[in-house]
Amino acid sequence: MKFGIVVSEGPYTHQASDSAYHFVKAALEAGHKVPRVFFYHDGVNVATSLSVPPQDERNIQQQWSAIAKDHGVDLVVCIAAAQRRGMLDENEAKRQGKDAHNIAEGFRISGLGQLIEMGIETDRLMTFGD
Amino acid sequence: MKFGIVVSEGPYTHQASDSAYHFVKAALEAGHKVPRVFFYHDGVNVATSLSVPPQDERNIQQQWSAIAKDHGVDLVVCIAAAQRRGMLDENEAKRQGKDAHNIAEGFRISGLGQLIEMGIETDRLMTFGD
Amino acid sequence: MEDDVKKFLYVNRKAPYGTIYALESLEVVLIGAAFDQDVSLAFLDDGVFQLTKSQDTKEIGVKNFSPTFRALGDYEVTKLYVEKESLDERGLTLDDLQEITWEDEDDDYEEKPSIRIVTRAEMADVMADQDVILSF
Amino acid sequence: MEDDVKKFLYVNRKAPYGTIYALESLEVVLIGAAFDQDVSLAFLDDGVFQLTKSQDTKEIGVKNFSPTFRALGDYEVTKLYVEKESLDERGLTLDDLQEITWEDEDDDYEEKPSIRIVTRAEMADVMADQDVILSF
Amino acid sequence: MATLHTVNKSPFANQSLLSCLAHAKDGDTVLMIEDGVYGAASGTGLADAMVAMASRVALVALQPDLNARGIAAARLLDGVKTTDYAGFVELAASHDRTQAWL
Amino acid sequence: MATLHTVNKSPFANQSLLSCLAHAKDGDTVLMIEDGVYGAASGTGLADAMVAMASRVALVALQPDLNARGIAAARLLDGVKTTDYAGFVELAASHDRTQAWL
Repeated sequence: MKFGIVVSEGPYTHQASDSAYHFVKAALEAGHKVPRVFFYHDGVNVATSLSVPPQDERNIQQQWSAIAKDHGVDLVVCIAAAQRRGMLDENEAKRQGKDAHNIAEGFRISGLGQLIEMGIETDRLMTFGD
Repeated sequence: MKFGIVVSEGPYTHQASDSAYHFVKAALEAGHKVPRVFFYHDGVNVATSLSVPPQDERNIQQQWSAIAKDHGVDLVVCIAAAQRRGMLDENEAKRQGKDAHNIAEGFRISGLGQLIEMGIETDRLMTFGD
Repeated sequence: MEDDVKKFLYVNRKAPYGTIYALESLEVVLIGAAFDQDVSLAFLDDGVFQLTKSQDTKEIGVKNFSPTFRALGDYEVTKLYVEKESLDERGLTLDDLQEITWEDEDDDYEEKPSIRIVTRAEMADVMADQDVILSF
Repeated sequence: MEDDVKKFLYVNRKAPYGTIYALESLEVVLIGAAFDQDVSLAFLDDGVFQLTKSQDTKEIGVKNFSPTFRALGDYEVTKLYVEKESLDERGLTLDDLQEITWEDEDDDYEEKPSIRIVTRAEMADVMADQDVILSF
Repeated sequence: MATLHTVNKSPFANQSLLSCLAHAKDGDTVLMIEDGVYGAASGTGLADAMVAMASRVALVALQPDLNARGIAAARLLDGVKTTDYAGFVELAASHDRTQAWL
Repeated sequence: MATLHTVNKSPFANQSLLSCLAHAKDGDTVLMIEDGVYGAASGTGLADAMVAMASRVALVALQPDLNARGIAAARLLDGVKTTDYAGFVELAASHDRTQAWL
């Protein structure tokens, strides 16, 4: 079965991105497919390449990047939500005249259409938010 | 009278940083002093230099940077909360081996002691959060 | 499933302005309208506050997005289910909500109301009839 | 104000782990302890859940910070007010909470309990007796 | 020695306003801001409980937040006053402490 | 054609669990996760309302979240089942749709 996942809250502040991560891992382990995770609202902040959590805490961004690499999960960050909140990839940073970018490896920026497409093409949509 | 201000939520997602901004402006206009605003929890995200909100929306970071410049308000971003959430200034970025930094002009990163100090040295503490 | 058309429901349970969820929900609806799915919107609990008349955000400096609801008909989004019990608890009636209409091109472009007041039990039926539920 | 000592109250009204406020509140308390102010902590509403025994976060991958409450005595943070009505509504009693103590050096280092169960009216009195209230 | 309490959440979704009112002392002020202003409306399921409190504490709602949400003056509960940001600042200055019910 | 409802907020702070239960249809499953698991405890002010629902819908709580919050099996309401993340995935797969009550 194919699961589409929406993550609506940022890392550390809410448990949502952790719960989504554990759900995705369990789904993959059970042999299901998770073609895409869509990061919306403050969820876009999960993609930050600049997070430096304390040594004794999990690194939420790295957990997601690893799952993208190991299982080919498409991690999509909503561009409209990201722009408001200061999340830019290299192209966007150039286009906006910003001197830094902060989207971590394994994540890509794209539009809200990717969320709708995920809803159409998967069998179940799971939302983790607040 | 001296007001200390805590902002506990990020920009756009919650109204807290807007309410705090309007309160600070009104306090300054009434002749009060606002020596410091302390950004904690997701409030640290207000300091991002990479935000590109839609043209027809306010730019929350720029509003705060302007108030810092015009009225000498000390905008302090909690370092511990900022590190978790991917907010780094140039020094921190270097120290952590990160190739980008995203703290906007007018904001500075410092420790939680600055929050306690603000509580001691101001007459009233206002918290805007969720 | 007929012609790969899925039933999408956008569930709105939060008040506008205090948080951004209502605005960002509407942004999804506008984009989603291009995908030719069977779209409905549900407004219950504090979500009913999104549809009230006379919102004026000038003094809080936040964008007033309430007029956009009136444009939904142009996007062929014509089913806005609003829960009666949620209105009642908040002291609201249909008169407190914006008038939102759509033009029915199959019926001589007659203007028809998009808001459908439903009971809690009917709202539960609407929810149970969907393929995809997006929660805001 | 005696010797520039202010009364600081940290108000904890949220459950742990679902959101980070409880953990980041505790981080302020630990730093604040160095400032020689008169510090109290209030636990009411869902904040009382922060103090429960037997928290084990291994399977959710989030740091278990509940043992830190037992170290507060070493930081001379010795007044933890817990509201009885909040416990009652949640089916909890003092026995469900961790034992948190401090050593009274003025009383032959006797171990004394830090948790003080108070009624809602007493909690209101504690709140009204403060100079600075930090809300989490 | 009165306290200014601020509440910024809808009382229909969240318990903060009720908890605030249960802890406010006689003579305190409860200021509703942001989504908290929904608590200031009449004719709601919470109106009776709010009116019962209004004799003990001063209930105030922030006008800019009422306007944003389309809550007309005619819909306000009896006894609820309104203020703007300047008045909010004055309330904070004239009370001995402030407490945010987040 | 049943729905898996997820609730992640404490019912003592927020109305989401009650609204979810009021909309769930007979035969649906309500899964409590994150702070939502506080709704699964017995002896609380909400326990009676929860037990009354348990005959209509299946009430399930996520064990890892119960563990994190120190809610022992002995404290769970009669009729509440528990599951782990693998079971959560199975529930999502075996129901026809999922609805998150945020």
